[in-house]
Formats: sequence, structure tokens, C-alpha cells
Amino acid sequence: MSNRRAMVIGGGISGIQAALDIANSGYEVVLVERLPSIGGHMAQLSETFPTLDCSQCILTPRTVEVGHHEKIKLATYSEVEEVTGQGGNFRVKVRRKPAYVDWERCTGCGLCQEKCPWRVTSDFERGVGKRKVIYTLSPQAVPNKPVIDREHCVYFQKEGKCGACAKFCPVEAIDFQQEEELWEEQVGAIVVATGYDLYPMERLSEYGGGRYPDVIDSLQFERLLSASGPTAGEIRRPSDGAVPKEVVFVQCAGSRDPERGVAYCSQICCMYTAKQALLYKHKVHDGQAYVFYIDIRAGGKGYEEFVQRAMEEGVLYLRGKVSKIFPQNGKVMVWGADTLSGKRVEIAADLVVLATAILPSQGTSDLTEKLGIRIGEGGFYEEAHPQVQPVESGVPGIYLAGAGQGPKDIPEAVAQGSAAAAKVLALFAPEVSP
Amino acid sequence: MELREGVLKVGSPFLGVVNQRSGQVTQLCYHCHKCTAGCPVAFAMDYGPDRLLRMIQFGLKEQVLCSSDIWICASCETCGTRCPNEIDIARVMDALRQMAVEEGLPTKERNVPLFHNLFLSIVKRLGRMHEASLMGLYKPLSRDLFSDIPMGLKMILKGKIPLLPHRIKGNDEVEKIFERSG
Amino acid sequence: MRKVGVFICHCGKNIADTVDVERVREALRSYPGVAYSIDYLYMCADPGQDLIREAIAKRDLEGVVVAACSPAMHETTFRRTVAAAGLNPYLCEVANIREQCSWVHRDDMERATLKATRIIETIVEKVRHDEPLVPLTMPIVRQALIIGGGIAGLQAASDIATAGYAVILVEREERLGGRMAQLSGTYLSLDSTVDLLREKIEAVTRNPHITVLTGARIEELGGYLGDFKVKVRQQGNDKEYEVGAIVVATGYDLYPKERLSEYGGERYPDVIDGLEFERMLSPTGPTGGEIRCPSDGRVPQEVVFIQCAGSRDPDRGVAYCSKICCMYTAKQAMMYKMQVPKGQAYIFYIDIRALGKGYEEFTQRAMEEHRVLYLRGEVSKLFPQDGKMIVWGADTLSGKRVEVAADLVVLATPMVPSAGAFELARKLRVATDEHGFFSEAHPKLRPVESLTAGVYLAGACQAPKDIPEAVAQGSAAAAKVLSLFSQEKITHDPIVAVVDSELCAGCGICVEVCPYEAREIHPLTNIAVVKEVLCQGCGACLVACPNKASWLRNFAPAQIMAMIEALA
Amino acid sequence: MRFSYYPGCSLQATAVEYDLSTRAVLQRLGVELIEIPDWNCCGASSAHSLNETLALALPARNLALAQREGVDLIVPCAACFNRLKTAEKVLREDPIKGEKIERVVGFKYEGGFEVRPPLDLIGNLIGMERLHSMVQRPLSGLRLVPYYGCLLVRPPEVVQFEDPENPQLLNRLLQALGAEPLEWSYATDCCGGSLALTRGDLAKILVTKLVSKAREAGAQAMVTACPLCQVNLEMRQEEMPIFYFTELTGLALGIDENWWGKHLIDPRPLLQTLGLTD
Repeated sequence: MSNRRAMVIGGGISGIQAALDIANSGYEVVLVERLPSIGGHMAQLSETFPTLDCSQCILTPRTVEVGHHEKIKLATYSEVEEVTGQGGNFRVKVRRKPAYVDWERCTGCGLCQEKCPWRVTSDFERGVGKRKVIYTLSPQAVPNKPVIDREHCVYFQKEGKCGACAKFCPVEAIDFQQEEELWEEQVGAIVVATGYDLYPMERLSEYGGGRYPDVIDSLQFERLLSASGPTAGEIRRPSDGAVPKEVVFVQCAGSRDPERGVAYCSQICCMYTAKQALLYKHKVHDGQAYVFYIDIRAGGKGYEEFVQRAMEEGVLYLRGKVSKIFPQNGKVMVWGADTLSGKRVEIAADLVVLATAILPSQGTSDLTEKLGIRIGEGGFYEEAHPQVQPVESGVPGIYLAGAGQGPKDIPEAVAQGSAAAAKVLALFAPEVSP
Repeated sequence: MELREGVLKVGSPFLGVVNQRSGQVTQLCYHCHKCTAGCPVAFAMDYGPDRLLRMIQFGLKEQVLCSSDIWICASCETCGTRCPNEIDIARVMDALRQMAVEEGLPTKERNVPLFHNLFLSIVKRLGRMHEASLMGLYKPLSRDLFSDIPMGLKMILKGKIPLLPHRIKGNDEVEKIFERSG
Repeated sequence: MRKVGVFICHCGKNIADTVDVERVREALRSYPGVAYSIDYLYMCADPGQDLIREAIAKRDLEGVVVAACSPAMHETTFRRTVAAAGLNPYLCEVANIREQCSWVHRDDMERATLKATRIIETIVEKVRHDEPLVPLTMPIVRQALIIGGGIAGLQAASDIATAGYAVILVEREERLGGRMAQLSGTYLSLDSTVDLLREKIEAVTRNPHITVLTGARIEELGGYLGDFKVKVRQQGNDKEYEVGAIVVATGYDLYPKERLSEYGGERYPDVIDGLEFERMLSPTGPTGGEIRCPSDGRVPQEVVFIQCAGSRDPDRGVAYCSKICCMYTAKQAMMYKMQVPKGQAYIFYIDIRALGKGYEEFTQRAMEEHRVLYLRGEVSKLFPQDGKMIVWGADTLSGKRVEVAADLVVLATPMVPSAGAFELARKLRVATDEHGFFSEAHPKLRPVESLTAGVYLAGACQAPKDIPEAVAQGSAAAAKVLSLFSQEKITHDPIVAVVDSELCAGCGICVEVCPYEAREIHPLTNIAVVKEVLCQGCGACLVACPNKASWLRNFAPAQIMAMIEALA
Repeated sequence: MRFSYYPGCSLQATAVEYDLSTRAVLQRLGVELIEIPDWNCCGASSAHSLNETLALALPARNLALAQREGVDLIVPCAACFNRLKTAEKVLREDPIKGEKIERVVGFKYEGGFEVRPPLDLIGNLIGMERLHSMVQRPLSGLRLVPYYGCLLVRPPEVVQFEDPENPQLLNRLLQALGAEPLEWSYATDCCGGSLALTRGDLAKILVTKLVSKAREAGAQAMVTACPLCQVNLEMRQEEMPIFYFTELTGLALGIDENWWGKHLIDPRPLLQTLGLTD
């Protein structure tokens, strides 16, 4: 008799969808997420193509539903430590990092975050914004419970100095002695939905990634566009806070570049760049947006029309790669080419946005070893058959969803989340005679 | 504005003016080159219709308006008929020619606008075309005195080119149309 | 007068920093009908919820307003809380003073406080007029109908049946497999589709839960979510089935070649479309897998492939990209080169859209290993000359015109919805887009649901897509069906439209405007009737009704007027 | 059948044989033509190159004259036809430009009549069957390529005539006349007519190509419906006669007008070898 509980690893949109589909069918789900709250990269996005729906607005009902769901056990700030057993009967050790906050007591009032005197660069804001040392990822975080960043916490680093959070916490939830937790979950099936990271900009040295403040990556630009981001949705360049009047978007920044080991296409950049350029034009009417591209890959419903709309609204597409980016007189000079006119192009930009390559999220390869599933080229999970078994891992009981299997956009990740759920549901189905 | 080494500046109103005058959304071009591939005279052009659209997008007004392309275009409409993005390039060419003349920009193909100007001046005067007058004016001014002369004589002999002009009765109406059209 | 309690949340500093919650609390205490008012740091936290439960018990509250964040966040939380205290959950409402007030007025505490008070007062009025409601329920027929026996439909059928539920699979053709059965091999691995498909078909035909009806069509459809009644015609016989859910997987057709007159339409035998070339490549095809010119059977030495032969062409009404052509063309060119190594393959393209795992590398392989010549440009004209097809094209990258004397030309014509899809959509009461593809409920988060409850979408009927995407969608649609079937009963939000039979004139305008097919005119009484389980509470009918005979439960006209009064 | 008639400048001069043959053929087919009085030049390709308003207003004056006649307007010259259709489209569909043109010309466009080329009149309104039944002298043995050129078929949304990539009316007409229309792929490729005088070198290249393709197809002559094409094609080569389709129609209907002498390349030797003329 197999165990009819499922585990979903990864709390991005794909994992959320899988968890909800399984839980809504009456089975228990353990949702494991590495970060303190769920939502994944979708929570960082501003608006979504091609409808320009606000990402946070369409995502929040889903995260909230997960948070409330009787059948879903949320294990955030946690990672899978060890997996034993087999399809139908897995035993999974989960390790939860110490939050130094007793989440049972914590009411999520946010007073600790307000009182904490220390600000550090926020990963969630991708470095273009700051957060407190005790923090949640966003005001809509699910669960809405903070964690203390031990590395930057004065209490930990200076032997007990500070402790403001503990002093002000009305429910005495701060627990500097908290230790990591390790426990075991027994599940019958596992959905792996660990998503993606972006290629580190620092490795794109010809573009000055990491060296020039006004050369940013696309998720940073999403945070600048986002109403809940550090600039409250105003486009301000990092160096001096000025509104950039000339913005250059560079697609395939790292992708389709076998020399860098990223031979594949990251699939979503063409569309989000078109969206970013369009949103930029909506916010800075007299601004000019340029997009350097190699091929415009608008292969989805309404996508081609969306790119055409961006062009119609004045975004200038230049077909070619950028060869070099460097600062000059307060501007960022972009040397590129336009293969359609056969000309070299030089733009004095105020801001450059790099559509950096999609990589499997960190820890993907560790997890494949723990799960005994295969990893393919590019470091993504390998499906059992690329055409007809896209969500099967090849190991019975373990299924794949979302960008961990390969770059994909939200609707595809959602469809895969549901598809993986279908496999779990079929596995869990009681034997019924027809 | 030199594209090769200089700084690309796109904010120029040229694109908008061309769009407005031609009634086309030229930036929808995705440069599939179908226009140029089917253009009967692209071989003689400086750039070809597709690149010309690109240069309009770049705002390279002078290069575009001084190009031979706009005068070599035979207005055959093959490009616009086949354009997947519904850009009627012949209308764009019309707009460019009109702008080039208005701006008085020089062109290698000076005989084409010369011809059109003489053509219209005759129509303005007579209400209709008169080939003999047109040739009489065009040949010396184009500095192309001798080509096609035997052909012209042959036509006169065959009664295909009347020597005396015919002025229509309502010529004042036609003149008014010219005046009101600016 | 109903005794209402008001619970004002600080949301930490999110609200309290901008809104003076104490003043709001005091202001509400004197508002008519408010029996109790209190503020707290975090209402959604357990102590906050305890406050609400205790107040209901101690003060005999008959209605609750929680002034906090958006109802999208915590309406469910608070309704559960009041239900636990014995109050009907629909007598609890959330007043949004965070997203709609504190977050957007950070620089003006005075007016933000006033606005918050007003927002709460309107919701107090709403609660005073709210009716206690119970969710609607209805039974489910646990049998699914799949329309279309291509790869997406097969996948959906087998996933649903594997979970133990009965499936009726209706396929128009005499065989299963759809378009995939016509293909030679898949891209990337060049595996034979025949073998891959055989496994999928066998999984379906061998499953005792699945009834396969080939050569069959949907004649009629009635009923709704959980209880559809479908009439299927097969070999002239009609049979009726009851199903609880429907998956539409009707796939695609290719755009008719004859409409591409600059490419010769159907005039030239050696100009064929992508599927015709697939048949030529397929070992089960008419040439036994040999590539031959249809005109005279010779082996073509120069083959020109034309991508976007109609797609991305708003001028033709096909503004969209057909998504799969870049990849199958690369595959076809590669397979051609493998069969005719000395031949030359040319591909005219605009953008190479290698959108999938390993796809980019695959097209690179076509260029590098197989020396397929990619030319960036569109073909302007095709015509026969001396037994060859002359192709006039261009390469925008060199700026040169290109002329090829080809033996064979393969057009990657657009994917269009399969014939009859539009009529089927009408029968199913499912919306389609301007091109005739079925419309999904939300482009991002609900890709396999239609807006019609109980009808799900899979595969290319929704938009062009390739095999792995179609398979994933087939499974995804199955997951929706399985979730539905796992419920004991269907429960439905009771916030639905109601009709005042005294006022309704039976004009039928509401039936027209309802996007969910939730309304009809009763044949005997000639009055609009709401099918409550289909109603999504969108309110379109209310607005449309010329007699104001309709309203939503707990949004009655008098109630809304009272809410407006509170603002005045 | 009664139609108004706009010959245009070319048909009074370089294309006089097109005018003669059109009038004769239509009369034989029972069509009464009323030449619109005091018509003016449509501006041809010069006006639209230099001045958009003028390019619309010049043909619009002729539409105003035709409107008074209240019957469909026959326009044999493909260039004039194209310009008149362009003006008509603006007057019908573009309220802003249309109103401006009306003001410049001083009339109000009310429509109620169509602008048609004679090919449309003969092929679609009279019909090929009727035409065929009236043929007295079938053009047997005459191998021809139909040549439409540009202005009769493009842009399709303006001229609203035949499929610009594969028009059929000329082929069907030649068949009805008993001639042998040949398949070739250049029926709507440009001859460079608008550059005939200004860039004769380019026109020559285009004409040479067309004529050699016609010869390759086995043609003895080409058949046109455009005076610009006809002149350009006859000016820039010396071997292949270029017919107006109306001339051949007249010949087949037994009309013995002698317009052949007007050609720059005399077609009579060809017709004589086939016994089609004396």
C-alpha cells in the first residue's frame, strides 16, 4: 500500500500549481521551499506579458490559497536533506534553517522589522533595494513570518549587542537560540519544481556586469518596474537616481553562447524584454528604448502581436549582438551592430538591461543526486522522454515541473505543474474496477 | 547623423512624419526582405526598400531623402502587395519623394523629379498631357538630348504624338486644383 | 438593527503608520449599528482571530467587518473564524484599508484616516444588509469526455483513466493519433513518431476505463459542470452520454496552400506543405519514405524550405507565429540531407524560433553538421521554369537577392484551428479568439481551463504548440478533471445572480451577455432563470437588464444604495 | 449597355490604337460609350510622386464629371484606372482626406457608379461565352503571353480586381478568341514603364528580360491592357509585337479597322503568316 501524501519541492508558481491540484483532490501535500516564503520569481515580477496583468495581483490569491489550505503543509526556509525509499514510499529528511523567530508565536506584526536598525542589500530586490536584517521577502509574504539574517545580525556578530527585535517583539517570538530542525516526511510521490536562477552578470565582463551600476539584469529591472519595488515603480537608474532617457536592452546576454557554456536559448527573454521596453515607454514617454536581439522568439498565444505592439509604440529593435559596454561621461556606451542595415551602432545609454541567461536554480545538481534523477545538458533535470513524457523524471514517483526542467514561461510552468499533479493523482488513485 | 561611427540618435521626428504622410506604420517592418526580393529595380537602388525602411526607423533623414531609391522606385506596388505587415511601401516612397522635393535636397537622380515637374507644369497649363511639349522641355533640361530621338520621330510620323497641344475648356478649374493643392 | 462588530487591523505599520487606527475605532463606535469596535496589531494572527471569536460570543454580534488588507488575502481566513464562532460566514466582510488606502496615501495621514473610516462605514452598511448564505452544492458524474484523439487527447484520456475514472474518447477520424500519426519523426531525437504514438494509443485502447469512439462526432451538448449530456453520432447512430467534465483537444489544420498565390497556391506539383513533406519522409507514406518530386518522381537535388509561409502575416489575417515551423523545418531539412547527402537544403526564415529544450542546439546541428543553408528573408515569388521551381528570395544579412532553381519547395504554412472547431466551440459554449482558437480562462495562470466551468483545453486547439507542450497540457487538463472528480460534491460560491420574477420581462438580454452560459429564459414562464452552479457572479446580467430585475446575492440594490449613502 | 468613358491622355497620343480598338470592340459588343466631357489628365505617376493632394484631386475632378453621367465609368488606361481607383477609395473611406479633396475640386462625392477597366467589362459583365459566340475569325495559331503589368492589379485593396499573383481574365479572353495563351510567370512583373523616359537604361533591362522570357515560353507576341507597358515594351526592343487585347478582340470579331500601322513594331507580318490579316 503506497503512501498517498505528496511532496512538492519548490514554492514557485509551478510548485504552487502542482501542490494546489494535488491538495484540491484531497491528498496531503508537503510544500518545501528554500526561501522564507513562497511565490518564487513570479513574486519579483512587475507585470506579465502579453496582458500586462500585475504579477503580484494574480499570484497572491494562489499563495494565500496555499497558506490557508488544510491539506498543504508549508515547509519554507527548508531544504531536502536526504531521500530514501522508492515510488509510493519515499522517506524525505527535511532540514529547516533557523529563522531565530518562533513562527508559532509570531503574529507577523512587523514591529521587529521596523525596529531593527540595520539595513543590508536585499536579495529579493536583487541588490537594487535594501531590507532589514530581520525581514520577510515582501509585505504579502506567505507565510508572513520574518527570519533573521545571521550573517549580518549585530546580535550574532557582536556577541549579544543590539537585540532590538527581541526587545520590541510583543509576543516574545525572537529566539536567538533557535537551531535548525531536521525531520522526516513520508510521501508517496515527489514533484520537483525548483525553478531557475539568472546567469551571474559578473561573468559577462565585456558588458561590465557588476562593475557599472547602470548595467543591470532583467530581474533588477523588474524590481524597478514593480509598484512594490524599491523605487515604487519609478524608473530610476541605480547610480544617481536619474530617470533614464535612453535604455538599451540586450537580449541573449549569455544565452545562445556555447563559448560560455550556455548553448541553449533561455526562451523567455524575448517576451519579457518586449514587455520591459513597453512598460518603460509607458512610464517614460519621451524615453527611447532599444532592443538588441538575434532572433525575436515570440512563440506563444498573442506573443507575436505583443512584440509588434512594442515596435508600434516606438521600441527600436536592432538585430545584432552588443560587443562592448563601457562608461563614459556619465553615460553607458553601447557598441553594437545592426545586421539588417549592415551598420555598426553606438548608443550613449543611461541604463542598460541585460537579459541574462536562465540557469537551473542553485542546488539543482545536489538535488538530482539525492533524488536519483538524471540531469541533462545545461544542468536541467532530464525528463523521461522529451516529446511524450515531459514531466516524468524516469524514476517512478518523481515528477518534474517548471523551469527546473528547462527554461519556460509562466503558462508553460503552470501547465507542467498541473501535468505533474495529474501523474501524482493517477499514482494515488485507489484501485477502482470500471 | 552618421551611423557608422557616430552615436545613434533615434528621437528624430522623421519616422513619425513619414508614417503620418504615408499613412503607414513603418516600424512594424520585421525586415523579412520580401519587398526587396520582389522589387524589379532594387538592383539599381542604393539601399533597397527594406533597408530604406530601416533607415527611416533610425531617423536617417538626409540619407533616405537623398537616396536614388526613392526616384528609381517604379511604383509597381509589388512590395506593398506582398508585405506581411501591411506596409504599403509605395506610399512610403511617395511620401519620401514629396519630402525630398519640399526640402530641396540634392539627388543623383535629378532627371526623375525634373520629369515629374515638367509633366505637371504642362498638365497645369493645358489640363492634359502634351508629349511633344514635354519632350521639348525635358530633353534639353535633362542634358540627355539625343537618346530616344529616333523613336520620338517615329512616333510623330505614326501620328502617335500630336504636335499641337490641346487645352481643355475647364482648364481654369484644373489650375485652381493645382493652386489649392499647394 | 443587526449588531455589527468592527475589527481594525494595524497590519503592523502597514496600515497604522498612515491611518490613525485609534481615531477610526472611535469614529466607528458611534456609527449606527456598530455594537463593538476594536483595533489590533495583526487581525489575521491567532490572537487577532481570538479577539473576533470572543467578541462574537460575548457581545452577541450578528455581523463582522474586518478592516485590513485586500479580501483576496484574508477573506477566507476571517470567514472561517466567524464560522467557528457560530456566525454565518457570509455575514463577515473585509474592508480593504491597506491596498486601497494606507499604501496609496502614505503622505497624508489626515485624509487617509478619514478615507479608511468611510471605507469601513460602507462595509458596515453592506454587512447590515447581508443575507446569511450557504454554499451551493451539486453532484458529479465521474466520467469524462475527451474530444479529439490526437496526442493531447490521448494523454488526457490515459491520465484520467489511470486514476480510475471512466473516459469517453471521441475522435472524428477512423483512427487515433491525430496529426502526430502523419509525422515522420520527432525533432531532436528523430525518433519515429509511429513507435512513440503506438505506446500512447495502446495505453488508451487497452485501458478498460476508456471507451474509444472513432469516426464519431459531437452532435449536441447540454447540461453543465458535473452533469453534461452529450449526444455522439457514430456511423449514423446517436448515443447519449453523461459526463462530469470535458477536455477539448481538437488540434490543428494547416492553412490552405491555395491561398498563398505568390507561392503558386496549388498550381505547381513540386510546391508542397510541411505535412505533405512529412508523409514523404514517413516510411508508411506514399513513397515509402523516399523523397521524390511529386511532378516526375526524381530525387530533388535542391530543396527550398520557406518558413512563415503565411504566418506572422497580419495582411493575411494570420498575425500570430505558428511556433512549431522553425523546428520541424530544421528537422525536415536535416532528414532530407541524411537521405540525399549531396543535395542542398535552403531555409528561408525571419527569426529562428527554437523555443524548447535542446531546440537551439538542434538548429545549430542542422547548420553545422548538415550544412543546411539558412537565409534570413522571405521569398517573394515562386514560379516554374525548365522543370525547376525558381525561388526569388533574399538574404537580409548580406543584403543580397537570392535566386534558387529548386527541385522541390516545402512551405511551412500556418497552423489554424482544425476544421469544425468553431462549430464545436459553439456547441460547447466555449469562447474562441479572433483566429478561432479556444480561449483559455487566463493566459498565465489558467492555461488549460476554459471560461466555461467543467470544460478544459489541451493541445493545439488553444494555440499552436508542439508535442511536449501538447502532452503536458493533456496531463494538466487531466489534473483539473481529477481534482473535480475527487470532490464529494461540487461546491459553489453562493454569491450568484438572482432574478425578481415580478420585474423580469423575459427579454433575454441577460442570456446574451452572460459569458458563462448561466442564464436561460424559462420556456413556460418566459422569465430569466439563473443556473446558479454556472453563475460566477460577474454581474454582466445586472448591468444589462433594462428592468433592473436582477442583482447579485449580498449586492442587492438597496444594499448598494445604503453603502453609497454612507459615503455621502 | 451604357457606360461613360475616360480615355486619358495616352489614348489620345501614344496609345491611339488602344482607344480606336476599345471603342470599336465595345460598339460591336453593344456597349454605348459616352466620353466624359472635358476630362483632364489624372496626374499619372508624376502627381503622386510630388504632391499627394494633387494626385488625388486631379482624378477626382474626372470622377466628379463621371458622377454626373450616373453610369459606370470605363477606363482603358491601367495607370489612369489605378489613379481613379485610388482617389475613389480615399473619397469613400477616408473622411478627412476625402473632405479635403472634395473641397479642392469643388464637388461632393456621392458614388453610385463603379470605375472599371474594359477587361472587366468584357470578361465579367459581357462574359467570355457571349464574346466567344461572336467570334468570326478565331485567332488560331496565335501563341501569346498575357501581360497585365502592375497598375491593373496592384495594390489589390485599391484596384479590387484580380489576384495580383495569378490573374486569369486575359488568359480566358484569349482562349475565347481562339488564340493560344501560354503559361508564364511574368504576367504581373513590372516592365519599368514609369521610368521609360527618365531611366531608359533600367527600363531596357526589364523589358529585355520580359521579352526573352516570353520568347522562352514560346510566344509570338505579348498582350497588354496598359498603354504605358505597351509603349515601353515596343520602344525597348525590336522583334516582338505587343498587342492591346482590344486590338486582338477586334480582329477576332471581324472588325477591319487598321490600327496595326500605329505600332512601333509592326505586327502585320506575324498576323499575315497565320492568315489572320491580309
